[in-house]
Amino acid sequence: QDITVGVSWSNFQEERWKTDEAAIRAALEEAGARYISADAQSSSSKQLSDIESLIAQGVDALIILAQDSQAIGPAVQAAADEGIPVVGYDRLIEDPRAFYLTFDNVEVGRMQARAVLEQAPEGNYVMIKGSPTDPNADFLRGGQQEVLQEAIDAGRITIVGEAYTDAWLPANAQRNMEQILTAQDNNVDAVVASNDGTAGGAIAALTAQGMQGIPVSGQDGDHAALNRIALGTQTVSVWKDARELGRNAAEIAVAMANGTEMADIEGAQSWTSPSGTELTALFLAPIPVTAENLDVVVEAGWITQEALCQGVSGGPSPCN
Amino acid sequence: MTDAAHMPAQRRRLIDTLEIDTRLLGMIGAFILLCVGFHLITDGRFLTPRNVFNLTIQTVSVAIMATGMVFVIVTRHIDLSVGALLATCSAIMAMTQTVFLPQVMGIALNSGLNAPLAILVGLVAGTAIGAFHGWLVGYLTIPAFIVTLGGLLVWRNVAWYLTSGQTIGPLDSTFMLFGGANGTIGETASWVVGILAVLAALYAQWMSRRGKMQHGFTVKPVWAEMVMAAIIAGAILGFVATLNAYEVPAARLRRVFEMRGEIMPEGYTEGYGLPISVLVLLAIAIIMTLVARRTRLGRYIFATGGNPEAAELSGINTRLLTVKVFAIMGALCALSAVVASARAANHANDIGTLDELRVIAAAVIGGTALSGGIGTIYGAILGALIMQSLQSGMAMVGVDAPFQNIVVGSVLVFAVFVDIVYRKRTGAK
Amino acid sequence: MTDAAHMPAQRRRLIDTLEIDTRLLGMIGAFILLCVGFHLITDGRFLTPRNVFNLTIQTVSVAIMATGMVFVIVTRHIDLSVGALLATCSAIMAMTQTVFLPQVMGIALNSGLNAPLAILVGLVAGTAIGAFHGWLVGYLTIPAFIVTLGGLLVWRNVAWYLTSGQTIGPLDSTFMLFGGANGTIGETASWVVGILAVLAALYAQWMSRRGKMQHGFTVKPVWAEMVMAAIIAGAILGFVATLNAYEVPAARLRRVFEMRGEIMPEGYTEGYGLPISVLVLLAIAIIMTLVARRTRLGRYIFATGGNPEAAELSGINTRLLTVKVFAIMGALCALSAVVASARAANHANDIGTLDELRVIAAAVIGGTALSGGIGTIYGAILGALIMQSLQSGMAMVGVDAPFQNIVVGSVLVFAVFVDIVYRKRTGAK
Amino acid sequence: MTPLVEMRDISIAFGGVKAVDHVSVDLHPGEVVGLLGHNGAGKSTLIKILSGAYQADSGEILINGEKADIRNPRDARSYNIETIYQTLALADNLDAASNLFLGRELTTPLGFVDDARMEAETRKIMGRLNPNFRKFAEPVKALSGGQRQSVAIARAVYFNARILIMDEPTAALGPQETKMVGELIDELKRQGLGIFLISHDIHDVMHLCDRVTVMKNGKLVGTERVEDVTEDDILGMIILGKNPSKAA
Amino acid sequence: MTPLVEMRDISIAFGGVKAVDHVSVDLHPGEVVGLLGHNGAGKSTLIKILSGAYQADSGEILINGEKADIRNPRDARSYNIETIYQTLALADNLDAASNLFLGRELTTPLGFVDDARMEAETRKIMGRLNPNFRKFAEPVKALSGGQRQSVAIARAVYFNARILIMDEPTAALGPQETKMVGELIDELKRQGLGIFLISHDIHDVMHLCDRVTVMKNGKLVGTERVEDVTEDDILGMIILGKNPSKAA
Ligand SMILES: Nc1ncnc2c1ncn2[C@@H]1O[C@H](COP(=O)(O)OP(=O)(O)OP(=O)(O)O)[C@@H](O)[C@H]1O
Ligand SMILES: Nc1ncnc2c1ncn2[C@@H]1O[C@H](COP(=O)(O)OP(=O)(O)OP(=O)(O)O)[C@@H](O)[C@H]1O
Ligand SMILES: O[C@@H]1[C@@H](O)[C@H](O)OC[C@H]1O
Ligand SMILES: [Mg+2]
Ligand SMILES: [Mg+2]
Repeated sequence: QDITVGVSWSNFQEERWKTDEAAIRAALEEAGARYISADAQSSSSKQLSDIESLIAQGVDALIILAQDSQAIGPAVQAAADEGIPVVGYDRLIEDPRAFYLTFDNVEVGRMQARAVLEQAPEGNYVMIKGSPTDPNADFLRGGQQEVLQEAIDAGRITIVGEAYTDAWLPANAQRNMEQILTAQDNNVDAVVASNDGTAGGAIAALTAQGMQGIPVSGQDGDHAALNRIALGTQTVSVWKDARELGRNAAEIAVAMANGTEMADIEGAQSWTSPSGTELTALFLAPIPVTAENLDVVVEAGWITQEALCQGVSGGPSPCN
Repeated sequence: MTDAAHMPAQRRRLIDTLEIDTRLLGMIGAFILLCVGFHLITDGRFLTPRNVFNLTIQTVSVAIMATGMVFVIVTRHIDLSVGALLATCSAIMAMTQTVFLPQVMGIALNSGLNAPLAILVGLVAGTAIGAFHGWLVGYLTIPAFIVTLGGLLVWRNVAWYLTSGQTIGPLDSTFMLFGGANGTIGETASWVVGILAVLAALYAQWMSRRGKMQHGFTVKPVWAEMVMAAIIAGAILGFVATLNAYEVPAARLRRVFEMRGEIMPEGYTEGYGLPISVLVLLAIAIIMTLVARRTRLGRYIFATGGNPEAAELSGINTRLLTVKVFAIMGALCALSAVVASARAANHANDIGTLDELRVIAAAVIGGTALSGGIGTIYGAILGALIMQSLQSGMAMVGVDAPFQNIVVGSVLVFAVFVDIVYRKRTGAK
Repeated sequence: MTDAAHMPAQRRRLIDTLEIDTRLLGMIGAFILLCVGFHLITDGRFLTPRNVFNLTIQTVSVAIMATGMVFVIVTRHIDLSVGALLATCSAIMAMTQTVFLPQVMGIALNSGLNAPLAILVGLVAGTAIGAFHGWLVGYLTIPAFIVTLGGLLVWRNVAWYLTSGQTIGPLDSTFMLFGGANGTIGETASWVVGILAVLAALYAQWMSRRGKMQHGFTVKPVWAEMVMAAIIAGAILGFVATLNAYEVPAARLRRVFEMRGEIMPEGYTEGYGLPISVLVLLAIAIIMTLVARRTRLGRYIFATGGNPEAAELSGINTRLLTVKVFAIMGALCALSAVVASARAANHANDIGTLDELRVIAAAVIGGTALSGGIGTIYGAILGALIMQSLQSGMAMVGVDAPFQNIVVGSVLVFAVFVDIVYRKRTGAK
Repeated sequence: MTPLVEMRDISIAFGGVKAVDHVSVDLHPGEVVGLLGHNGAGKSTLIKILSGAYQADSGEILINGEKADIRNPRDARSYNIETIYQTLALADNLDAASNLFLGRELTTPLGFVDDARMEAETRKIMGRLNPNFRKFAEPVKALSGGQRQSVAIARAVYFNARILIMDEPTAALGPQETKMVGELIDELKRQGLGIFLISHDIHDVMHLCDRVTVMKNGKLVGTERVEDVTEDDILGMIILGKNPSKAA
Repeated sequence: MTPLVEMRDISIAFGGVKAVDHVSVDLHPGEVVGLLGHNGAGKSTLIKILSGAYQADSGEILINGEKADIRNPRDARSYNIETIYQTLALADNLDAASNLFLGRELTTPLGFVDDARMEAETRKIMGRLNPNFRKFAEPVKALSGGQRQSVAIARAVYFNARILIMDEPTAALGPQETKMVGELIDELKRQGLGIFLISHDIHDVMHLCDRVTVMKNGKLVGTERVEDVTEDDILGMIILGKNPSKAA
């Protein structure tokens, strides 16, 4: 029969979501299902309206990239009332009726810190956090802290500057970085930035001081960031292969629409959220992309070698 | 003077006799066109009871604030802070019900007094902040654009501090009744409300006619009054019928029965009826319209918009008036915060983001002139409804979000353009 | 008439003789106070050559647009779309240099014609879009608030479409010279520019004095002219000296030498000097000030702001004037886009977000009256500098972003309040 | 007899310019006092202090011999001072009735404004003042200069003022309307009102006023009973700033 | 002789109200034509059509016998038509000199505006028109009603107009200033200008004008040579709308 899957996106501001969308679309097409979607444009209340509208259009399953893990509750409730299965996409939805499919954000934070710590086992650290209004920012920061804690306690590293980045804007990250560098007289040895956009801002500030090359983290595998890794100005971009995530989401949604129970989804496990909700979840492994494993992204077709290696000579594989 | 007064053209005559506001007619026409258009494109999915219900509750929060924005703009001001103020009020109410009342006052979540007290606190805060804005504008004569631009920066971040950036919820269950689908009054009560509304409308119409006749002014012919009455009654009852026709999903009914410890009878169905949030909006629409047209406050608001200096010289305390206008706006933001956070069942950090643009756009599409002195409450509500329909409709058709914004932006400009052309045609050169 | 003219109080006399704008003096005073405050809190890190350099380049993008916003606001309009327009121009230029020129025209990235052509395309696009806004406002008489609110929605999303939401970069290396630290003219050239600027200022001062004397008006005493000249020269050369004192970090120098295949001599140092972006800003400041004060266009802009109807009746083509004002704004947005994207070394999707608020705030803090007819270019630039110092200073002190916003919002309101009090004191009741 | 109004030693300056400079005038019930002077002499400014639009920098105002504290137009109204401003001060977007009753709307027992009654009253008043007037339902911005002035006059005289200030009330009026305003002034005077009349028409002033006060460059030149002076005397006061009675 | 201006069969309506209804007037060089009528008769509207502020719904304008296409104030200026508007039309935030030269600034050889020269010129002109005038450096909003009117008059007469429209130019002026405007009109007339003068002061009109045109309710009542009629005839035309010459 004809299955329609509705996808509610929280926004398309960050570069990655268009890739996620393409993956979901492709997988649904393959399964012979119809794709419809709505974009909440970073508004949790618009997302509620979007989902109501998707339900009104008669979807058989929902995939939700939640703007807000809690405020999405009424939407999940409405779906449940109509007997529509829900896949919580990438971000947590605190509701046992939603299947949780994600890369763990706290883990992303850990990976960022780990990669940076490996390069700079001691010294002065700067933490460029995400938007103060995005809960993910604090999850990431939490994961980062876990990894760094020991080195901090041992006095090997010191956090000399820390700033939220209003609205995740690279320009704000750049200004904050400049001010921290000035305040510290450039005595900075590593930057833990929470995503690739803010990393770009921080690196622009470092470049102005001729300091590019010190460890800087990011996430999302933005093309510009991967290029920076090839150039050696960024250390790591934690890559949450959006296409994997998208494909899985589509398959799970179709399966559930066909009546498959959550627990019967391949690889599904039971998982308890930090606030104690018992969920059925499937975790995909994020991949920290560094100069050592840059080939991964090209092989996966995520980025062309040409784009990855633009302006790079004698860099790491595959740019050598 | 003989030929100075033209004979009106034939097709204008009916409208003239009915004394219908042609601008309103135009807006309603555009709205209907829009809805029918979407209905056709979506293969009949747009004008279903269910989607009408959705549209109505989605519109409420912005529409409530838009009525207040009419007063603000009519007095030649602007309020860019409404979204941020909504967030602060929402944060205050969320913290009151989940932290302050249970922990300090011993009034637990979901206990009787929790919601009323929280709403009261929110209303007081919203009114106070609004009044403070009004004081800065009226007494310190700082332009409203600046005061509320500052307010936008301040209040959004105050809200963040109040909750430490956390989403707060779930909220009190009584509180959540204001959220839309969670709080409807059911079929029977809806009919009762509908019929009462029709009676009230007819009474008002009759009183107005009597008043005119008493002073010997000309009145519409009786048949014209009857036609108008029929249209009004039809619209009200049709709306109620539509909302009643949207049935509560079986799963949800089952849950309700279960909670009551009963078992749902086979084949049982129930319509949603009027949502409480919509009733709140209607009540506000009526009150604000009365204020605008029938009270001194309203008269002074329009006079001040027309010529602030003249109003002042006429003995109107325009400074205090400004405080009142912004206080009303603040109170409405708080009410809107109740509806919006109840709908989300949580206070989320980003609540109300960009609402200032939506609210201003609704008022302006509804015919409120930014140069002051002109505007109607029903126009603003209709404006909010048109914007919401446009967005929902496009989302339903599957238009890309960036493209949706492009359309909304263009429609905003176009709507105002049409309004300007209309005013030029009928009014001054 | 004898005692109608008061003797000015003693302390006012010096200022009167020097004919210094006391408002400017006040703003500079506030700015200095702010800087000294931060300097003390940050243990002497704020007023270092390095931070002055930072502040200057951080300010450029907003300041460029703020000069255009002065004209827009003076003519009683507003432009809410500048941030979005900046994004569209930036997207166009980024796509032109990385895709269109290399792939269609065969002009590779980092080759000679790439940057100039890309900038040209951006400027044309910005001017055209601005002119279109102006046409909607001037000829179709749609309020600017609406046109540019619509523009805000439209252009941000057009930018998104142009790049499919991707971050585009790295950009052309010549293009990136406009970004600030990546493009400075070095110590010697900076001194040359500084001295030329001083000479030009002195010449202008002398010409103005001569003009007045020719028509027999009273002029300042010679000593007063000398004092003014000394202050101006001191300010210009002091600024150059400061930027020259900021030395290029050794790591960066070493890299530059390496790229040239040389080895850096031991103990070699070099000062940054004037950034190209700052030169661009200064050029714009001078041109815009000349336009405002010394051209018909400028005169008409202020006349229209003072009384649009009177301007029209005086034979000024106020519609075309509106088009010009918005076209200038558009061109400046494009220039700003060059600076902003060159600074970030990339075009990112969200470039320019909320810049409209910063730009308007800068103009208004700088004394531009939202009611029209009043405003200065230097005020707007100083306004941008004050806002930026406030934000950078707080970032340096380590104030949280939400709290920074609260402070900025409050300062905005307070600054305008002080301005209003000042105007009341000196001007009409 | 204590005068109805006494303005004593009033001064006000705008950013250094003394628009009114130690001026004293008074007004008795049933009296019309003309205020004359060249353009910019300070006439409008002086009476705006009485009507509460400006606050004097120094000096005092006595009403019925008692010190009055007039800080804004509302205070002035509470002393039954009504003003016809040179700029008319109408809300352009409202109709004649709303303007006429602005700030003092008639209300129904429930407290709502009673538009029907206000329009009916307005028709009555305007019928007496300007029988040609027809445009009751339109916003006053659609009226001609003179029509607007009629509305402003009607507003000031309707509410049982005791003190009436008229700042060039007939400047924009046609000859017929001007004549009617003259008759109105005579009528109000008989009813015991005190009236300050600012006008440039010396002929009118001599005809309507009991006394004239002349100002020049913000200062008082002098006050004379019209019986005691000729038109030329007054002209001399205005132009030369000299008081003929003292010269004589 | 072809007239300087002929307005033929002009009509204009504002949202249904015919403000000017098939009116024809003409004007010869060196002639002053008075426009009279009650408030709201349509005088200002009629001349605003000539000055380009409004566009007529029907009718045509001939200048020197040739059809003129006047769509906006710029077009009017190109025909050397200058207007003193009833509302003065000054930019309140600019000083007298900037207002006087607005739209026709004097410039330096480099194309920059030459403020010093404009101020010097302004001092000369205002010295002739209103010797009391001192406020050259202030924005005109700080001027009194009459001072503002002086500036508006100065602006219209400075630029070698051939056709001058004066809409109640002396309404706010003092007697001395009014007299000077009268002299100015005589002077300009001698120079061969054609002048339309709107005024409510019949006395003035009889004194200054060669012919008078009377309007009532938007319609033309008639045009008469002042030698042929008395003040009372004119009053009759204004009030009753009847043409005495025809009645006679
Ligand atoms: N709001 C104001 N700001 C600054 N100066 C003002 C203001 N109002 C009036 N003035 C100045 O005060 C003086 C007196 O003005 P006022 O309007 O009282 O004159 P007036 O006697 O009424 O003149 P007119 O006969 O022209 O109406 C003038 O020099 C004028 O420039
Ligand atoms: N912009 C406008 N919109 C609507 N109606 C107008 C407009 N301007 C003038 N009118 C109407 O046109 C008619 C003529 O007005 P106009 O100003 O020409 O009269 P006038 O003869 O100049 O009167 P006054 O002597 O009072 O200045 C009036 O009835 C007026 O209400
Ligand atoms: O991937 C990131 C996402 O997790 C966060 O919520 O928003 C910013 C993105 O970069
Ligand atoms: Mg006056
Ligand atoms: Mg007129």
